[in-house]
Amino acid sequence: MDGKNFCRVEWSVNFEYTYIREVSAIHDVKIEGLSFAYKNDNRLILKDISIDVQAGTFVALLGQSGCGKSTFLRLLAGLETATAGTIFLDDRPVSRASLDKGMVFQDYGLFPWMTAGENIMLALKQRFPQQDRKKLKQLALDTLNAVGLDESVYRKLPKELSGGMKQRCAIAQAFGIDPPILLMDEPFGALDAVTRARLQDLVLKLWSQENPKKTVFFVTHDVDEALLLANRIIVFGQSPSNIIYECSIPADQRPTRENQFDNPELLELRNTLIFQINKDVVSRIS
Amino acid sequence: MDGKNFCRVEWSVNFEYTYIREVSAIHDVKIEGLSFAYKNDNRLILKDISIDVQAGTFVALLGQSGCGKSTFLRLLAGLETATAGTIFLDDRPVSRASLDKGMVFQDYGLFPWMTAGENIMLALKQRFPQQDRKKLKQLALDTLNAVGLDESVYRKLPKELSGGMKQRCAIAQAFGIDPPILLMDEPFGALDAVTRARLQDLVLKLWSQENPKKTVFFVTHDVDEALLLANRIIVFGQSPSNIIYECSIPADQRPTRENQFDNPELLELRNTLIFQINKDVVSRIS
Amino acid sequence: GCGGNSSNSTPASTPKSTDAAKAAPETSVVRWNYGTSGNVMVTIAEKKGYFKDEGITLEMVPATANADAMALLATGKADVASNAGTSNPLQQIASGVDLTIFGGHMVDGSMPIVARKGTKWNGVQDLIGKKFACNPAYFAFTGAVMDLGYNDPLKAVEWVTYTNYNDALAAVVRGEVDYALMGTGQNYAVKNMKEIDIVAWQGDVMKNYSCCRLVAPTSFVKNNPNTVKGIMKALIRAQRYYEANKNEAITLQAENIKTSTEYVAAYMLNDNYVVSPDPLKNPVIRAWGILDKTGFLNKKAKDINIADHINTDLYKAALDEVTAQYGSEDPEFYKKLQAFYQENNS
Amino acid sequence: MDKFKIFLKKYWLTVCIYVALVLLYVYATKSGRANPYLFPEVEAIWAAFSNNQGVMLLNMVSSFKLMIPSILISLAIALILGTILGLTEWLRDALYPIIYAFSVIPSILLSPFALLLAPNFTVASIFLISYGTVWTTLFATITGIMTIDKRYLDKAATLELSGIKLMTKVILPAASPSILAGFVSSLRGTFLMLVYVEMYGTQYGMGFFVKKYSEFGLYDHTWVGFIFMVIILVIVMQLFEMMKKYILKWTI
Amino acid sequence: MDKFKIFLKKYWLTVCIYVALVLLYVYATKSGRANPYLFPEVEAIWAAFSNNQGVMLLNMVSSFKLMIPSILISLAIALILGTILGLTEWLRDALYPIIYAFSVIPSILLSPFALLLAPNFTVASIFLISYGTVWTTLFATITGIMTIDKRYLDKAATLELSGIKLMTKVILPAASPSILAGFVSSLRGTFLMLVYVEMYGTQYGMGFFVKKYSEFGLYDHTWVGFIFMVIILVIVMQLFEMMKKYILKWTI
Ligand SMILES: Nc1ncnc2c1ncn2[C@@H]1O[C@H](COP(=O)(O)OP(=O)(O)OP(=O)(O)O)[C@@H](O)[C@H]1O
Ligand SMILES: Nc1ncnc2c1ncn2[C@@H]1O[C@H](COP(=O)(O)OP(=O)(O)OP(=O)(O)O)[C@@H](O)[C@H]1O
Ligand SMILES: [Mg+2]
Ligand SMILES: [Mg+2]
Repeated sequence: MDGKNFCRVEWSVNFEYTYIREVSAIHDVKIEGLSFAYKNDNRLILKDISIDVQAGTFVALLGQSGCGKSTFLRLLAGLETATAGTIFLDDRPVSRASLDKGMVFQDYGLFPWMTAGENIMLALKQRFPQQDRKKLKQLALDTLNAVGLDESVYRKLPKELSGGMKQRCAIAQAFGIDPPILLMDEPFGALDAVTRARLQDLVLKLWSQENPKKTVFFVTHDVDEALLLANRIIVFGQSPSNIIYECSIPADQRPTRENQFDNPELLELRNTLIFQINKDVVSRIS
Repeated sequence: MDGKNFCRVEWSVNFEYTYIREVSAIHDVKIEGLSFAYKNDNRLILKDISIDVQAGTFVALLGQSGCGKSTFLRLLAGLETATAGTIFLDDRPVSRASLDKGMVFQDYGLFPWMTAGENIMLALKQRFPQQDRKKLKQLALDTLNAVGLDESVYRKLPKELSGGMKQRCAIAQAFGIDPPILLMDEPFGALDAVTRARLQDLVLKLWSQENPKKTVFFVTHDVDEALLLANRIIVFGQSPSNIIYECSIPADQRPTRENQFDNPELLELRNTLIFQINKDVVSRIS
Repeated sequence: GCGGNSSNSTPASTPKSTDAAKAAPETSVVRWNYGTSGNVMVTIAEKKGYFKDEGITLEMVPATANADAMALLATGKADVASNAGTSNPLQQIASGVDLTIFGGHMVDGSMPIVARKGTKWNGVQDLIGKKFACNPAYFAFTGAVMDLGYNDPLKAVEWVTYTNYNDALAAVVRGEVDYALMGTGQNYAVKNMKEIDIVAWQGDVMKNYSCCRLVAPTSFVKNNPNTVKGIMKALIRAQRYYEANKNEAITLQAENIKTSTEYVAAYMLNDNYVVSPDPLKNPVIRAWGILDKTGFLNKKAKDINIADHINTDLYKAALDEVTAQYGSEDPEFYKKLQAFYQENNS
Repeated sequence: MDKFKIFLKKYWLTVCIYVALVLLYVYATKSGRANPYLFPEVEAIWAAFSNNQGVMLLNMVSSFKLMIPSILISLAIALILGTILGLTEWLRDALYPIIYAFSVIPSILLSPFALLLAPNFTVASIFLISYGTVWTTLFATITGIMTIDKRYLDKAATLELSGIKLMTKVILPAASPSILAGFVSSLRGTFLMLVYVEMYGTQYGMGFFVKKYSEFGLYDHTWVGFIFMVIILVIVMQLFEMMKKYILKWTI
Repeated sequence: MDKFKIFLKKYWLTVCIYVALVLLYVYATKSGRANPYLFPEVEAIWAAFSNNQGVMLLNMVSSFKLMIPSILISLAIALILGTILGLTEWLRDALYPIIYAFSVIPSILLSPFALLLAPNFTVASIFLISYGTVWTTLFATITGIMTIDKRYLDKAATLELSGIKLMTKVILPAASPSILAGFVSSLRGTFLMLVYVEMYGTQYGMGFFVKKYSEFGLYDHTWVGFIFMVIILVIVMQLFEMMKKYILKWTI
C-alpha cells in the first residue's frame, strides 16, 4: 500500500467481444463419495461428499472459514487427489489440472513478474496454440475491455494495479481462455464494497451472455453475494466437512442488486443460510 | 497452513489475575481538526476530524476498506505525525509511540522469532523495569491464563500457534502491560467465527472487570461486533475520510450475544450503521 | 664431495673466549625471515651452536612471498631476510627503501630450466623468440640475452609469468610454453616427471648469479656491526660444515622443513647448488645494471649508488676472524673462501 | 544543473571521502612516511598510467573475454543443476553432501589440475573462474526454487504449463530474487578469481596486469592496474545492479 | 538400526558416488592413465597420512586459531556497519560507492600492504581473512535491515524499544534470514582465504600444509592435506547449517 502509484482507469465496459470457443461441450459435474485428507495430516477435511451439478449451473459454496471450501475447489481443479471417491466431468474422472478447469484465486490470479497483458497472453497461447499471435492479442485486449480495463493496463505489472484491477485481469484471463468449468475461490474477498459489487455484476454479466453457459463453482463467505450470483447454493459444515444444506434458486426468482432485499422468500432463504453457516458458533462458545 | 502441528489447548479461562497497575490515570482523548496525508502521496486521507472521547470509553470505528481507519489508529498511537490538528491525551499532545498506548495489530501482534512467553515478557520488562523477573513471569503466565492459554503456550513460537491463539497472546500482552489507552486494529479480522466470538467475549470481560476502565479504540468491519463491544460507535466516510455518523450505546442498552437481535432499537441502529457504511456503494457502481 | 666426518668439526669455543667481551653482539636476538624452503646454513649454524658461540639467538619469522618478506623488513617485523632473491631487494633499494645487502644464502640455487622431453639445449640463444615461463625480473636470463647482443631482452624472448611453479610446469607439459624456470624445491618433482627434461640450470646461463642475498635495513647493519659479523661468522662455519657433511646437512634440512631426505637431496646433491654467505658485490652490481636496463628499477635508481647498499667489510672481517680462529681445521677451505671473496668483491 | 545538485546532495560525502583518501595518499608518500616501494608517488603512478593507456583497454577487453563466458557457464550450470535439485527432493538429499564437499575446495588449489587436464589454457581459466564462483549462485538457486510459493505452481498447473515453458515463465522468475542475490555475490568472486587465472594463455587482462607488475615489483604499474580494475569492476557491478533492479522490478 | 536404514535410504546414492569416485581414482592411478605427478597412488597418500597424523590436528587447531577470530571480527563489522547503513539512508547513499569499490578489491592482492600496516602476522592474517569475507555478510545485512517489515518496527516503537535492545530483540532477528544466508557464503570464502594467508607467521595450518606441499610438488602430502581440509570444512559448514536452522527455526 505504501505509496504505489496505482493507475486509475475509467470503468467503461464493453461486454461484446468475439471470443474463441473451441470446446463447445460444457460438462455436467458429478461427485461421488468424495473424501479427502492432506497427506501430512491424517485429519479428514472432506468426508463422503456426493453431488450432481448440471452443465451451466452457477454454484455458490458457503461455509465457515477452515471448513474445506478451498480444498474442495482444489480437488475439482485436479490440484489434489481425492483420498476416496471420484469427480466426473460428464463421464471422465478428473485426474490432473488442465486448461478446461479455469481457476480464479483470491490473490495470485496473476504472475507478478509478467505484465497483465503477458499474463493473459500466456494463458491464451496455452489454450489456443494454433491461433496466431495477433488474433490472440486482439482477444486479450477485448477481454480486458470487457472487464472495463483499457490498453494501458495491458503493459502494467500487477504491482502497479489496484486489487480490483488485478482481479478484473484474472477474470479477463479466465473468460478469455473460456474453460467449460470455472472455479473461483473467494475472488472478491480482499476488495472493498464498491469494487466488489461491480465485479459481481461483471461476472454475472459475462457468465449470462455466453451460450451455452459455463459451469461455475464460486466460493464465498458472503451470503448476499451467493444469493445474487448463484442459481445453486451449497453450504459446507465443519470438521470433517460435508454438505449440510443446499438449495436452488429458480431462474425467475433470481434477485437483482436493487431488489435483493425486497423478496420475502429470498430474505427467508438468506436467514436460513446465515443460520446454517453459523449454527454451531453459539453452541461451540461456552 | 501446510501441515503445521498446531498445539490445541483447552479453552478454560481464569479471568482473575492480579495485574500490576502503575498508571492509575486513564486519559480523556481529545482530537482537534486532525488531517493527514502520507508523505509520499499528496492525497488527503483524513480531513479535519474532531472528537472528544471520555476516559474509559470503548469506541468502535467502522468504515469501508481503505477509508483510513488504520491510519487514524496509527496517528493515535503516535506512529504517524498529523499533517494538521492535534491529538491530546488529557492535555498532553501525542508526540510519539509509547507504552501507554497499547496496540493490537491484525497480525504482527507477536515477534515471530520469540516464543509467546518471551514476547509477553519483553513487553512487561519494558513496562515495569523495576519489577523483578519472577513477578513478571507470574504476571505473564496469569495473563496467558486469563485468555485461556496454559503454560505450554509460553514456550511456543508464534508459528506453532493457531491464528486465534496468537491473537489471544497479543491480547494477553496488551492487558498485561495495562496501557491506559488500547488501540485494536481489526484484531479478529483473520479469525473464524467461533474463535472470533470467544475473543470478543474475552476482550469485553477483561475490559469490563478493570476499574477504572481503559479507553479502547477498536477498528472493525463488522457492525455486529461493534454493537456487541462498544459503547460509542464512529463511522468514517471515504476519500478524504471524516466522521459521517456516530452514536453512543447507553450502558443499560448494551446487548449480549444472546439477545443481540431481540432489541428493536438496536436492530434499527444496526440497519442505520450498515446503511451509513455502504450508502455510497450502490450510488457509486453504475 | 661428501665423506666428511663429524670428528672434523670441533665444538671448540675456547680460543675466542678472550675477545668475546669485545665483540659482544649489540642485539642478541635476531628476527630472521625465510620461507618454507628453508635455509641450510642457518639450520646448521643453529643446530651446531655456531650462533650460540657468537651470543646470538635466532627467532624465525616465516613468510614466503618476496614482497611479503620485504614488507617485514620495512616494518621492523624482521631484521634479516635471507630467501627473498636478489632482484626484489634491489628494486626496494631503487625505490628508496634503505636496505643493505651484507651477505648471501645461495650463490646458485640449483634452479632447473625444463622443457618437453627430447628438447636439445644449445645455450641461451635457444630462448630467443620462444615462450619462456620465467619472471624477467630474474635478471640472469635478461642479462644473458643482452650478452647475446639483444638490446631489448623483454621483446627478444616471450616471457610468461605464472603464479607458481606447478602452473609453469603444467604449461610446459601442455606445450603452452617452450621452457620454464623451476624453483630449487622443484628438483625432486621435475626429476620424477616423465614428460619433461631438465635442459640446463640457471647457473649455466649466468655464473654466480647471486640467487638469494642476505638483506637487512641499513640502520640494522649500521647499529649492529658485531651482531652482523657474528652472523657471518656462524654462517661461514656452517658453510664449511655443510660442504664437509652434505649427507648430514640433508637430514637436518629435511627435518627442518618436514620433508623426506630424497626431496632435499634432489637439489642439494647437485653441482648447481652452491651456498655461501659471501655478499657477492660484483654480481649484485651486475644485476643492478641489468635490472636498470630492463626497466625494473625505479627512476630514482639513477641517484643511488648501489655500492652504498652493499656491505662487504663485515663479511671480510668475519672471514678473517674465522680463519684466524678455526683456519687450522681446514686451511684449504678458508683459502678457497678468501679467493672467492677476492674474485667477487673487488 | 538540477540533477547535478541532487547528485551532489546525495554524494557530497562520498566525494569528500575519496578526495580525502587521495590527499592522505599524497601526504603519506610525499612526507616519506609510507613505504616507497609499495606506495610510489602519485606522479609515478600517473606516468605509468600515461604509458599504459592503450594497454589498459586491451586488458579490459581481454578480461571480459574470460569473464563473460565464465559467468555464462557458471550461471547455466547453477540454473540447470539448481533447478533440478530444487525440484527433486531425493536427488537433492543425495547430492547435497557431494556438492557441499566440492564447494569448499578453494578453486585456486585446483590450478595445476585444471592446467593439465583442460584442452587448452583458456578453457582452464574459464573452468577455474566458473568453479570458484558457481557455488553461491547454485545454492541460491536451490533455495530459491525450494521456497517458491506453491500457489504459483498451482496456477501454472491449471494453465498446463510444463517443460521449458514452466521453467522460463514460472520457476526461474519466481526464484529470481534469490538467484540474483546469490549471483551478485558470485560476481564479486569472479573478480577475485580473475587475478589468479589470468596468467594462463594470455598476455593481457586486468588481473594479469596487476599480478604481473606486483611480481615484477613495479608498484607504480600495479597501482594503475589496481585502480583501473576497481573502477571497471565497480562499473560492471553497478550495471549488474541496474539489471537486477530491472529484472526484479515486479517485486515490491 | 532403524535410523541407519533411514540414513541409508536417504544417502545410498551419496555413498555410491563417493565410492565410485575413489574407485575411479584408484583405477586411473593404477592403470597409469592419470598424471602420476599430480595423482599419486592411493598407497602413497595413505603413507603420507600415516606419517602426518599428528601434524594434521596441529594444522586444524592452528587454522581455527586464525579462522575463529577472523569470522567473529568480520561478523561484528558486518553487523555493526550493516545495521548503521541499513537504518540510515543518507549515510548508505554516501558510503555505498566507497564500500562497493573496496569490496571488489581481491583481498589477496593486499597481502604486502597488510603485512606492512599490521602490528603482527596474526593481525595481518586475520585482517586479510576478514577483508576477504566481510563483504557478502555486510551487503546481506544491509539488505536484510532495509527490507525489515515496517510493522515490526511499529510494534517495537509502541513497546518503546530502543538502542541495544531494539537491535538485539527486533532488528537483528528480523534481518537474520538474510544475514545468515550471506554469512554462509562468507564462510565458504573464509576457507579459500585460509590457503592464502597461512603463509606467514605460522608453521602449521591446513591451508599452509596444502600450499607448502603443492609448492614442493609433493602431491601425496598435498592430497592428504586437501582431503583433510575438505572433511573439516564440510563438518564446519554442516555445524553452521545446523546452527542456522536452529536460529531460524521461527521462520516458516
Ligand atoms: N496444505 C495443507 N496441509 C494440511 N492441512 C491443510 C492444508 N491446507 C489447508 N489445510 C487444512 O484444511 C482445512 C480446510 O482448509 P481450506 O483452506 O480448504 O478451508 P476454507 O474453507 O477454504 O477456509 P477459508 O474460508 O479460510 O479460505 C483447514 O483446517 C486447514 O487448516
Ligand atoms: N504508507 C502509505 N503510504 C501511502 N498511502 C497509504 C499508506 N498506507 C495506506 N495508504 C492509503 O491510505 C488510505 C487509507 O488506508 P488505511 O489502511 O488507513 O485504510 P483502512 O480503513 O484501515 O482500510 P482496511 O479496512 O482495508 O484496513 C488507503 O487509500 C491507502 O491506500
Ligand atoms: Mg479458502
Ligand atoms: Mg486497516
